[in-house]
Amino acid sequence: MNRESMTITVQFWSYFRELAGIHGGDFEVVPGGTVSDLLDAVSLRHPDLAPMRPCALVAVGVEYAFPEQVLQPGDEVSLFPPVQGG
Amino acid sequence: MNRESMTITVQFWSYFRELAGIHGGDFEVVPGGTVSDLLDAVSLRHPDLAPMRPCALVAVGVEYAFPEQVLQPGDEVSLFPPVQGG
Amino acid sequence: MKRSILLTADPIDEPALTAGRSVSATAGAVVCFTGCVRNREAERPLVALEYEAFPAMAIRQFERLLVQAEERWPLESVDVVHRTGLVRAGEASVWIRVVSSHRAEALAACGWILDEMKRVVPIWKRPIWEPVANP
Amino acid sequence: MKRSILLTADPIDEPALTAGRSVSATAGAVVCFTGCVRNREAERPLVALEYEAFPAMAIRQFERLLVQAEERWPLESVDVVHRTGLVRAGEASVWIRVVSSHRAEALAACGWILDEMKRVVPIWKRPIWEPVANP
Repeated sequence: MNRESMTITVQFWSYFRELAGIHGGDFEVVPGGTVSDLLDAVSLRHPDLAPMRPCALVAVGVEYAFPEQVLQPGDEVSLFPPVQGG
Repeated sequence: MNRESMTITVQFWSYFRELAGIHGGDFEVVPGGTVSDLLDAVSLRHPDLAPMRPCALVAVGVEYAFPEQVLQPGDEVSLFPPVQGG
Repeated sequence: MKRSILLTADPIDEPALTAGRSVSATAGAVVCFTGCVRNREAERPLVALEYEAFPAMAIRQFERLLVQAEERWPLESVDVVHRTGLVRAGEASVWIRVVSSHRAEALAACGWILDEMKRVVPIWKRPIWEPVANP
Repeated sequence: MKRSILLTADPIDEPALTAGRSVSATAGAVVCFTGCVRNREAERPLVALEYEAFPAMAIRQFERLLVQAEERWPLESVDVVHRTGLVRAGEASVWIRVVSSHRAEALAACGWILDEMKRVVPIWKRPIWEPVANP
Protein backbone atom coordinates (compact mmCIF):
# COMPACT_ATOMS: atom_id res chain seq x y z
CA MET A 1 0.00 0.00 0.00
CA ASN A 2 1.42 3.39 -0.94
CA ARG A 3 0.10 6.95 -0.59
CA GLU A 4 -1.71 6.79 -3.94
CA SER A 5 -3.71 3.63 -3.20
CA MET A 6 -5.23 1.46 -0.53
CA THR A 7 -5.42 -2.32 -0.42
CA ILE A 8 -8.82 -3.98 -0.26
CA THR A 9 -9.19 -7.71 0.34
CA VAL A 10 -11.88 -9.33 -1.78
CA GLN A 11 -13.42 -12.76 -1.27
CA PHE A 12 -15.44 -14.58 -3.93
CA TRP A 13 -18.31 -16.91 -2.99
CA SER A 14 -20.22 -19.71 -4.71
CA TYR A 15 -19.68 -19.98 -8.48
CA PHE A 16 -17.93 -16.63 -8.63
CA ARG A 17 -15.02 -18.46 -6.98
CA GLU A 18 -15.05 -21.09 -9.71
CA LEU A 19 -15.35 -18.50 -12.47
CA ALA A 20 -12.38 -16.60 -11.04
CA GLY A 21 -10.48 -19.83 -10.34
CA ILE A 22 -9.38 -18.39 -6.99
CA HIS A 23 -10.89 -17.60 -3.55
CA GLY A 24 -10.22 -13.89 -3.86
CA GLY A 25 -7.30 -11.53 -3.62
CA ASP A 26 -6.01 -8.09 -2.73
CA PHE A 27 -6.86 -5.16 -4.98
CA GLU A 28 -5.51 -1.63 -5.05
CA VAL A 29 -8.02 1.23 -5.07
CA VAL A 30 -7.30 4.98 -4.94
CA PRO A 31 -8.04 6.61 -1.56
CA GLY A 32 -11.68 7.67 -1.62
CA GLY A 33 -12.39 4.93 -4.16
CA THR A 34 -15.82 3.34 -4.22
CA VAL A 35 -17.20 -0.19 -4.46
CA SER A 36 -17.70 0.54 -8.15
CA ASP A 37 -13.99 1.38 -8.56
CA LEU A 38 -13.11 -1.87 -6.84
CA LEU A 39 -15.39 -3.84 -9.19
CA ASP A 40 -13.57 -2.23 -12.14
CA ALA A 41 -10.30 -3.59 -10.77
CA VAL A 42 -11.82 -7.02 -10.16
CA SER A 43 -13.27 -7.20 -13.67
CA LEU A 44 -9.92 -6.22 -15.15
CA ARG A 45 -8.04 -8.98 -13.37
CA HIS A 46 -10.85 -11.59 -13.71
CA PRO A 47 -12.47 -11.17 -17.11
CA ASP A 48 -14.63 -14.28 -16.52
CA LEU A 49 -16.35 -12.43 -13.65
CA ALA A 50 -16.95 -9.25 -15.66
CA PRO A 51 -20.19 -10.46 -17.35
CA MET A 52 -21.62 -11.28 -13.89
CA ARG A 53 -21.34 -7.71 -12.69
CA PRO A 54 -25.02 -6.74 -13.28
CA CYS A 55 -26.23 -9.54 -11.01
CA ALA A 56 -23.34 -9.52 -8.53
CA LEU A 57 -24.02 -8.75 -4.87
CA VAL A 58 -21.37 -6.93 -2.87
CA ALA A 59 -20.84 -6.85 0.87
CA VAL A 60 -18.40 -4.85 2.98
CA GLY A 61 -17.87 -6.98 6.05
CA VAL A 62 -21.26 -8.58 6.75
CA GLU A 63 -23.42 -5.78 5.31
CA TYR A 64 -24.57 -5.22 1.76
CA ALA A 65 -22.81 -2.36 -0.01
CA PHE A 66 -23.90 0.01 -2.77
CA PRO A 67 -21.77 0.84 -5.85
CA GLU A 68 -21.20 4.46 -4.76
CA GLN A 69 -20.14 3.46 -1.24
CA VAL A 70 -16.65 4.79 -0.39
CA LEU A 71 -14.22 2.12 0.77
CA GLN A 72 -12.02 2.40 3.86
CA PRO A 73 -8.54 0.91 4.26
CA GLY A 74 -8.86 -2.57 5.70
CA ASP A 75 -12.37 -3.18 4.34
CA GLU A 76 -13.07 -6.82 3.60
CA VAL A 77 -15.28 -7.06 0.58
CA SER A 78 -17.28 -10.08 -0.56
CA LEU A 79 -18.53 -10.61 -4.07
CA PHE A 80 -21.16 -13.22 -4.84
CA PRO A 81 -24.01 -14.26 -7.13
CA PRO A 82 -27.72 -13.99 -6.15
CA VAL A 83 -28.41 -15.96 -3.01
CA GLN A 84 -30.51 -19.14 -3.00
CA GLY A 85 -31.12 -20.23 0.58
CA GLY A 86 -33.95 -22.47 1.68
CA MET B 1 -96.42 -39.80 13.94
CA ASN B 2 -99.72 -39.57 12.13
CA ARG B 3 -100.68 -38.77 8.52
CA GLU B 4 -100.78 -35.02 9.15
CA SER B 5 -97.31 -34.74 10.69
CA MET B 6 -93.84 -36.26 10.85
CA THR B 7 -91.58 -36.50 13.85
CA ILE B 8 -88.17 -34.82 13.71
CA THR B 9 -85.55 -35.38 16.39
CA VAL B 10 -83.66 -32.25 17.36
CA GLN B 11 -80.44 -32.05 19.34
CA PHE B 12 -79.15 -28.85 20.98
CA TRP B 13 -75.39 -28.18 21.33
CA SER B 14 -73.21 -25.90 23.44
CA TYR B 15 -75.06 -23.13 25.27
CA PHE B 16 -78.26 -23.75 23.31
CA ARG B 17 -78.54 -26.88 25.45
CA GLU B 18 -78.24 -24.80 28.63
CA LEU B 19 -80.69 -22.17 27.39
CA ALA B 20 -83.22 -24.88 26.56
CA GLY B 21 -82.44 -26.77 29.77
CA ILE B 22 -82.60 -30.05 27.82
CA HIS B 23 -80.49 -31.95 25.28
CA GLY B 24 -83.18 -31.81 22.60
CA GLY B 25 -86.47 -33.48 21.81
CA ASP B 26 -88.89 -34.68 19.19
CA PHE B 27 -90.94 -32.14 17.25
CA GLU B 28 -93.90 -32.60 14.93
CA VAL B 29 -93.76 -30.95 11.53
CA VAL B 30 -96.29 -31.16 8.69
CA PRO B 31 -95.22 -33.41 5.80
CA GLY B 32 -93.28 -31.22 3.37
CA GLY B 33 -92.34 -28.95 6.27
CA THR B 34 -89.06 -27.09 6.16
CA VAL B 35 -86.20 -26.37 8.56
CA SER B 36 -87.85 -23.00 9.09
CA ASP B 37 -91.13 -24.69 10.13
CA LEU B 38 -89.18 -26.84 12.56
CA LEU B 39 -87.49 -23.77 14.07
CA ASP B 40 -90.93 -22.25 14.61
CA ALA B 41 -91.89 -25.32 16.63
CA VAL B 42 -88.63 -25.22 18.59
CA SER B 43 -89.03 -21.52 19.40
CA LEU B 44 -92.59 -22.13 20.58
CA ARG B 45 -91.57 -24.88 23.01
CA HIS B 46 -88.27 -23.18 24.07
CA PRO B 47 -88.84 -19.42 24.27
CA ASP B 48 -85.32 -18.94 25.70
CA LEU B 49 -83.91 -20.19 22.38
CA ALA B 50 -86.14 -17.96 20.24
CA PRO B 51 -83.91 -14.84 20.47
CA MET B 52 -80.93 -16.92 19.26
CA ARG B 53 -82.62 -17.81 15.98
CA PRO B 54 -80.82 -15.19 13.81
CA CYS B 55 -77.41 -16.58 14.77
CA ALA B 56 -78.39 -20.25 15.08
CA LEU B 57 -76.76 -22.83 12.81
CA VAL B 58 -78.80 -25.83 11.73
CA ALA B 59 -77.60 -29.20 10.48
CA VAL B 60 -79.51 -32.15 9.12
CA GLY B 61 -77.38 -35.15 9.98
CA VAL B 62 -73.77 -33.92 9.60
CA GLU B 63 -74.43 -31.32 6.87
CA TYR B 64 -75.49 -27.71 7.24
CA ALA B 65 -79.10 -27.03 6.28
CA PHE B 66 -80.87 -23.97 4.88
CA PRO B 67 -84.15 -22.58 6.24
CA GLU B 68 -86.11 -23.52 3.11
CA GLN B 69 -84.79 -27.10 3.09
CA VAL B 70 -87.63 -29.65 3.17
CA LEU B 71 -87.35 -32.16 5.99
CA GLN B 72 -87.71 -35.92 5.55
CA PRO B 73 -89.14 -38.34 8.13
CA GLY B 74 -86.34 -39.61 10.33
CA ASP B 75 -84.12 -36.56 9.82
CA GLU B 76 -81.89 -35.82 12.79
CA VAL B 77 -81.52 -32.10 13.19
CA SER B 78 -78.89 -30.27 15.23
CA LEU B 79 -79.23 -26.71 16.41
CA PHE B 80 -76.24 -24.78 17.71
CA PRO B 81 -74.64 -21.36 18.18
CA PRO B 82 -71.77 -20.06 16.01
CA VAL B 83 -68.80 -22.40 16.19
CA GLN B 84 -65.50 -21.45 17.90
CA GLY B 85 -62.94 -24.14 17.21
CA GLY B 86 -59.20 -23.62 17.42
CA MET C 1 -54.01 -36.17 -1.16
CA LYS C 2 -53.53 -38.01 2.12
CA ARG C 3 -55.49 -36.66 5.04
CA SER C 4 -56.15 -37.51 8.66
CA ILE C 5 -58.52 -35.91 11.12
CA LEU C 6 -58.49 -36.66 14.83
CA LEU C 7 -60.62 -35.33 17.67
CA THR C 8 -59.08 -36.35 20.97
CA ALA C 9 -59.39 -35.74 24.68
CA ASP C 10 -55.66 -36.53 25.08
CA PRO C 11 -52.87 -33.94 24.97
CA ILE C 12 -51.49 -33.29 21.48
CA ASP C 13 -48.04 -34.90 21.35
CA GLU C 14 -46.32 -32.55 18.92
CA PRO C 15 -42.86 -34.20 18.97
CA ALA C 16 -44.43 -37.59 18.19
CA LEU C 17 -46.54 -36.11 15.41
CA THR C 18 -43.44 -34.37 14.04
CA ALA C 19 -41.39 -37.56 14.16
CA GLY C 20 -44.20 -39.41 12.39
CA ARG C 21 -44.37 -37.18 9.36
CA SER C 22 -43.87 -38.70 5.97
CA VAL C 23 -42.96 -36.34 3.17
CA SER C 24 -42.50 -37.69 -0.30
CA ALA C 25 -39.28 -36.76 -2.06
CA THR C 26 -41.29 -34.48 -4.34
CA ALA C 27 -42.78 -32.37 -1.54
CA GLY C 28 -40.59 -29.53 -0.40
CA ALA C 29 -42.66 -27.62 2.15
CA VAL C 30 -44.11 -28.66 5.50
CA VAL C 31 -46.10 -26.16 7.56
CA CYS C 32 -47.19 -27.06 11.09
CA PHE C 33 -49.53 -24.85 13.03
CA THR C 34 -50.14 -25.27 16.77
CA GLY C 35 -52.81 -23.24 18.50
CA CYS C 36 -52.40 -22.99 22.27
CA VAL C 37 -54.82 -21.83 24.93
CA ARG C 38 -53.76 -18.43 26.24
CA ASN C 39 -53.91 -17.60 29.92
CA ARG C 40 -56.03 -14.50 29.41
CA GLU C 41 -59.14 -13.71 27.44
CA ALA C 42 -60.22 -10.10 27.24
CA GLU C 43 -57.78 -9.21 30.05
CA ARG C 44 -59.31 -11.78 32.37
CA PRO C 45 -57.13 -14.60 33.78
CA LEU C 46 -58.12 -17.93 32.29
CA VAL C 47 -57.37 -21.39 33.69
CA ALA C 48 -58.56 -23.48 30.76
CA LEU C 49 -60.98 -23.80 27.89
CA GLU C 50 -63.54 -26.58 27.84
CA TYR C 51 -64.03 -27.73 24.25
CA GLU C 52 -67.23 -29.42 23.13
CA ALA C 53 -67.51 -30.98 19.69
CA PHE C 54 -70.35 -32.51 17.69
CA PRO C 55 -67.94 -35.28 16.72
CA ALA C 56 -69.46 -36.85 13.59
CA MET C 57 -70.26 -33.49 12.06
CA ALA C 58 -66.90 -31.98 13.06
CA ILE C 59 -65.07 -34.81 11.26
CA ARG C 60 -67.37 -34.44 8.23
CA GLN C 61 -66.89 -30.68 8.04
CA PHE C 62 -63.10 -30.98 8.43
CA GLU C 63 -63.18 -33.50 5.56
CA ARG C 64 -65.08 -31.08 3.36
CA LEU C 65 -62.55 -28.34 4.18
CA LEU C 66 -59.60 -30.55 3.30
CA VAL C 67 -61.22 -31.56 0.01
CA GLN C 68 -61.83 -27.90 -0.80
CA ALA C 69 -58.24 -27.01 0.18
CA GLU C 70 -57.00 -29.72 -2.16
CA GLU C 71 -59.04 -28.19 -5.01
CA ARG C 72 -57.46 -24.80 -4.38
CA TRP C 73 -53.84 -25.73 -3.82
CA PRO C 74 -51.62 -28.66 -4.85
CA LEU C 75 -51.30 -30.38 -1.48
CA GLU C 76 -49.67 -33.69 -0.69
CA SER C 77 -51.20 -34.21 2.74
CA VAL C 78 -53.09 -32.46 5.51
CA ASP C 79 -53.33 -33.72 9.08
CA VAL C 80 -55.58 -32.17 11.69
CA VAL C 81 -55.80 -32.83 15.42
CA HIS C 82 -58.30 -30.97 17.62
CA ARG C 83 -58.69 -31.38 21.36
CA THR C 84 -61.99 -31.91 23.11
CA GLY C 85 -62.72 -31.52 26.80
CA LEU C 86 -60.62 -29.48 29.19
CA VAL C 87 -57.51 -27.86 27.71
CA ARG C 88 -55.43 -25.93 30.24
CA ALA C 89 -53.75 -22.59 29.45
CA GLY C 90 -50.47 -23.24 27.62
CA GLU C 91 -51.64 -26.54 26.14
CA ALA C 92 -52.29 -27.04 22.44
CA SER C 93 -55.93 -27.14 21.40
CA VAL C 94 -55.40 -27.57 17.66
CA TRP C 95 -52.58 -28.82 15.44
CA ILE C 96 -52.53 -28.77 11.64
CA ARG C 97 -49.82 -29.96 9.26
CA VAL C 98 -49.87 -29.17 5.55
CA VAL C 99 -47.39 -30.71 3.11
CA SER C 100 -47.01 -29.27 -0.37
CA SER C 101 -44.34 -28.91 -3.00
CA HIS C 102 -44.03 -25.17 -2.37
CA ARG C 103 -44.03 -22.97 0.69
CA ALA C 104 -46.55 -20.36 -0.46
CA GLU C 105 -49.22 -22.99 -1.10
CA ALA C 106 -48.57 -24.75 2.21
CA LEU C 107 -48.78 -21.49 4.20
CA ALA C 108 -51.87 -20.26 2.35
CA ALA C 109 -53.69 -23.58 2.74
CA CYS C 110 -52.85 -23.76 6.45
CA GLY C 111 -54.21 -20.25 7.09
CA TRP C 112 -57.33 -20.93 5.03
CA ILE C 113 -58.10 -24.20 6.83
CA LEU C 114 -57.78 -22.43 10.20
CA ASP C 115 -60.07 -19.60 9.10
CA GLU C 116 -62.68 -21.94 7.66
CA MET C 117 -62.50 -24.25 10.67
CA LYS C 118 -63.55 -21.35 12.88
CA ARG C 119 -66.50 -20.75 10.57
CA VAL C 120 -67.93 -24.22 9.94
CA VAL C 121 -66.52 -26.98 12.18
CA PRO C 122 -68.96 -27.57 15.08
CA ILE C 123 -66.65 -27.16 18.04
CA TRP C 124 -67.36 -24.75 20.88
CA LYS C 125 -65.36 -23.56 23.82
CA ARG C 126 -66.29 -22.35 27.24
CA PRO C 127 -63.83 -20.35 29.36
CA ILE C 128 -62.88 -21.60 32.82
CA TRP C 129 -61.92 -18.40 34.59
CA GLU C 130 -59.44 -18.11 37.41
CA PRO C 131 -61.38 -17.90 40.68
CA VAL C 132 -61.47 -14.38 42.05
CA ALA C 133 -60.05 -14.26 45.57
CA ASN C 134 -62.55 -12.95 48.05
CA PRO C 135 -61.27 -9.92 49.98
CA MET D 1 -38.57 -10.98 21.11
CA LYS D 2 -36.47 -14.09 21.63
CA ARG D 3 -34.58 -15.29 18.60
CA SER D 4 -32.08 -17.96 17.67
CA ILE D 5 -30.24 -18.56 14.42
CA LEU D 6 -28.23 -21.67 13.69
CA LEU D 7 -26.25 -22.72 10.63
CA THR D 8 -25.36 -26.38 10.91
CA ALA D 9 -23.88 -29.22 8.90
CA ASP D 10 -25.88 -31.69 11.04
CA PRO D 11 -29.35 -32.98 10.17
CA ILE D 12 -32.18 -30.85 11.50
CA ASP D 13 -33.78 -32.78 14.36
CA GLU D 14 -37.36 -31.57 14.07
CA PRO D 15 -38.85 -33.68 16.89
CA ALA D 16 -36.17 -32.41 19.29
CA LEU D 17 -36.72 -28.83 18.18
CA THR D 18 -40.48 -29.31 18.59
CA ALA D 19 -40.07 -30.80 22.06
CA GLY D 20 -37.82 -27.90 23.02
CA ARG D 21 -40.27 -25.15 22.23
CA SER D 22 -41.24 -22.74 24.93
CA VAL D 23 -44.41 -20.78 24.42
CA SER D 24 -45.48 -18.27 27.01
CA ALA D 25 -49.01 -18.55 28.29
CA THR D 26 -49.87 -15.39 26.37
CA ALA D 27 -48.80 -16.71 22.96
CA GLY D 28 -51.45 -18.69 21.17
CA ALA D 29 -49.96 -19.46 17.76
CA VAL D 30 -46.92 -21.50 16.76
CA VAL D 31 -46.02 -21.89 13.07
CA CYS D 32 -43.23 -24.24 12.04
CA PHE D 33 -41.98 -24.37 8.49
CA THR D 34 -39.71 -27.12 7.22
CA GLY D 35 -38.21 -26.90 3.75
CA CYS D 36 -37.02 -30.24 2.34
CA VAL D 37 -34.81 -30.97 -0.64
CA ARG D 38 -36.91 -32.41 -3.47
CA ASN D 39 -35.68 -35.31 -5.56
CA ARG D 40 -36.17 -33.46 -8.86
CA GLU D 41 -35.27 -30.04 -10.13
CA ALA D 42 -36.65 -29.00 -13.50
CA GLU D 43 -37.65 -32.63 -14.20
CA ARG D 44 -34.12 -33.86 -13.59
CA PRO D 45 -33.44 -36.46 -10.85
CA LEU D 46 -31.51 -34.91 -7.99
CA VAL D 47 -29.48 -36.73 -5.33
CA ALA D 48 -28.73 -33.80 -3.06
CA LEU D 49 -28.10 -30.10 -2.78
CA GLU D 50 -24.74 -28.83 -1.59
CA TYR D 51 -25.30 -25.68 0.48
CA GLU D 52 -22.59 -23.08 0.91
CA ALA D 53 -22.98 -20.20 3.33
CA PHE D 54 -20.98 -17.07 4.10
CA PRO D 55 -21.53 -17.83 7.79
CA ALA D 56 -20.92 -14.51 9.57
CA MET D 57 -22.92 -12.56 7.01
CA ALA D 58 -25.70 -15.15 6.86
CA ILE D 59 -26.16 -14.90 10.64
CA ARG D 60 -26.07 -11.09 10.45
CA GLN D 61 -28.63 -10.93 7.63
CA PHE D 62 -30.94 -13.39 9.38
CA GLU D 63 -30.71 -11.17 12.49
CA ARG D 64 -31.69 -8.12 10.46
CA LEU D 65 -34.65 -10.01 9.01
CA LEU D 66 -35.86 -11.10 12.43
CA VAL D 67 -35.57 -7.56 13.76
CA GLN D 68 -37.56 -6.27 10.77
CA ALA D 69 -40.16 -9.02 11.24
CA GLU D 70 -40.52 -8.00 14.87
CA GLU D 71 -41.15 -4.40 13.77
CA ARG D 72 -43.93 -5.55 11.43
CA TRP D 73 -45.72 -8.13 13.56
CA PRO D 74 -46.07 -8.72 17.31
CA LEU D 75 -43.89 -11.82 17.63
CA GLU D 76 -42.84 -13.63 20.77
CA SER D 77 -39.98 -15.63 19.28
CA VAL D 78 -38.43 -16.72 16.00
CA ASP D 79 -36.02 -19.63 15.63
CA VAL D 80 -34.17 -20.40 12.42
CA VAL D 81 -32.02 -23.40 11.48
CA HIS D 82 -30.36 -23.67 8.06
CA ARG D 83 -28.26 -26.56 6.85
CA THR D 84 -24.87 -26.19 5.21
CA GLY D 85 -22.98 -28.79 3.21
CA LEU D 86 -24.58 -31.78 1.57
CA VAL D 87 -28.33 -32.19 2.13
CA ARG D 88 -29.79 -35.31 0.52
CA ALA D 89 -33.18 -35.36 -1.21
CA GLY D 90 -35.92 -35.74 1.41
CA GLU D 91 -33.88 -34.11 4.17
CA ALA D 92 -34.74 -30.73 5.66
CA SER D 93 -32.57 -27.83 4.55
CA VAL D 94 -34.32 -25.07 6.49
CA TRP D 95 -36.55 -24.91 9.56
CA ILE D 96 -38.27 -21.82 10.94
CA ARG D 97 -40.54 -21.46 13.96
CA VAL D 98 -42.55 -18.33 14.67
CA VAL D 99 -44.49 -17.83 17.90
CA SER D 100 -47.06 -15.06 18.15
CA SER D 101 -50.27 -14.38 19.97
CA HIS D 102 -52.32 -14.79 16.79
CA ARG D 103 -52.24 -17.15 13.85
CA ALA D 104 -52.43 -14.60 11.05
CA GLU D 105 -49.34 -12.77 12.29
CA ALA D 106 -47.37 -15.98 12.81
CA LEU D 107 -48.21 -17.27 9.31
CA ALA D 108 -47.52 -13.92 7.63
CA ALA D 109 -44.21 -13.45 9.43
CA CYS D 110 -43.10 -16.99 8.59
CA GLY D 111 -43.82 -16.50 4.87
CA TRP D 112 -42.14 -13.11 4.84
CA ILE D 113 -38.97 -14.38 6.55
CA LEU D 114 -38.74 -17.22 3.99
CA ASP D 115 -39.21 -14.82 1.06
CA GLU D 116 -36.66 -12.34 2.39
CA MET D 117 -34.19 -15.10 3.27
CA LYS D 118 -34.13 -16.11 -0.38
CA ARG D 119 -33.38 -12.50 -1.30
CA VAL D 120 -30.71 -11.44 1.17
CA VAL D 121 -29.17 -14.26 3.23
CA PRO D 122 -25.87 -15.33 1.60
CA ILE D 123 -26.45 -19.05 1.16
CA TRP D 124 -26.10 -20.80 -2.18
CA LYS D 125 -26.89 -24.27 -3.37
CA ARG D 126 -25.45 -26.47 -6.05
CA PRO D 127 -27.40 -29.45 -7.40
CA ILE D 128 -25.87 -32.92 -7.23
CA TRP D 129 -27.59 -34.70 -10.11
CA GLU D 130 -28.28 -38.40 -10.28
CA PRO D 131 -25.62 -39.98 -12.50
CA VAL D 132 -26.96 -40.81 -15.94
CA ALA D 133 -26.50 -44.51 -16.71
CA ASN D 134 -24.39 -45.06 -19.79
CA PRO D 135 -26.18 -47.13 -22.43
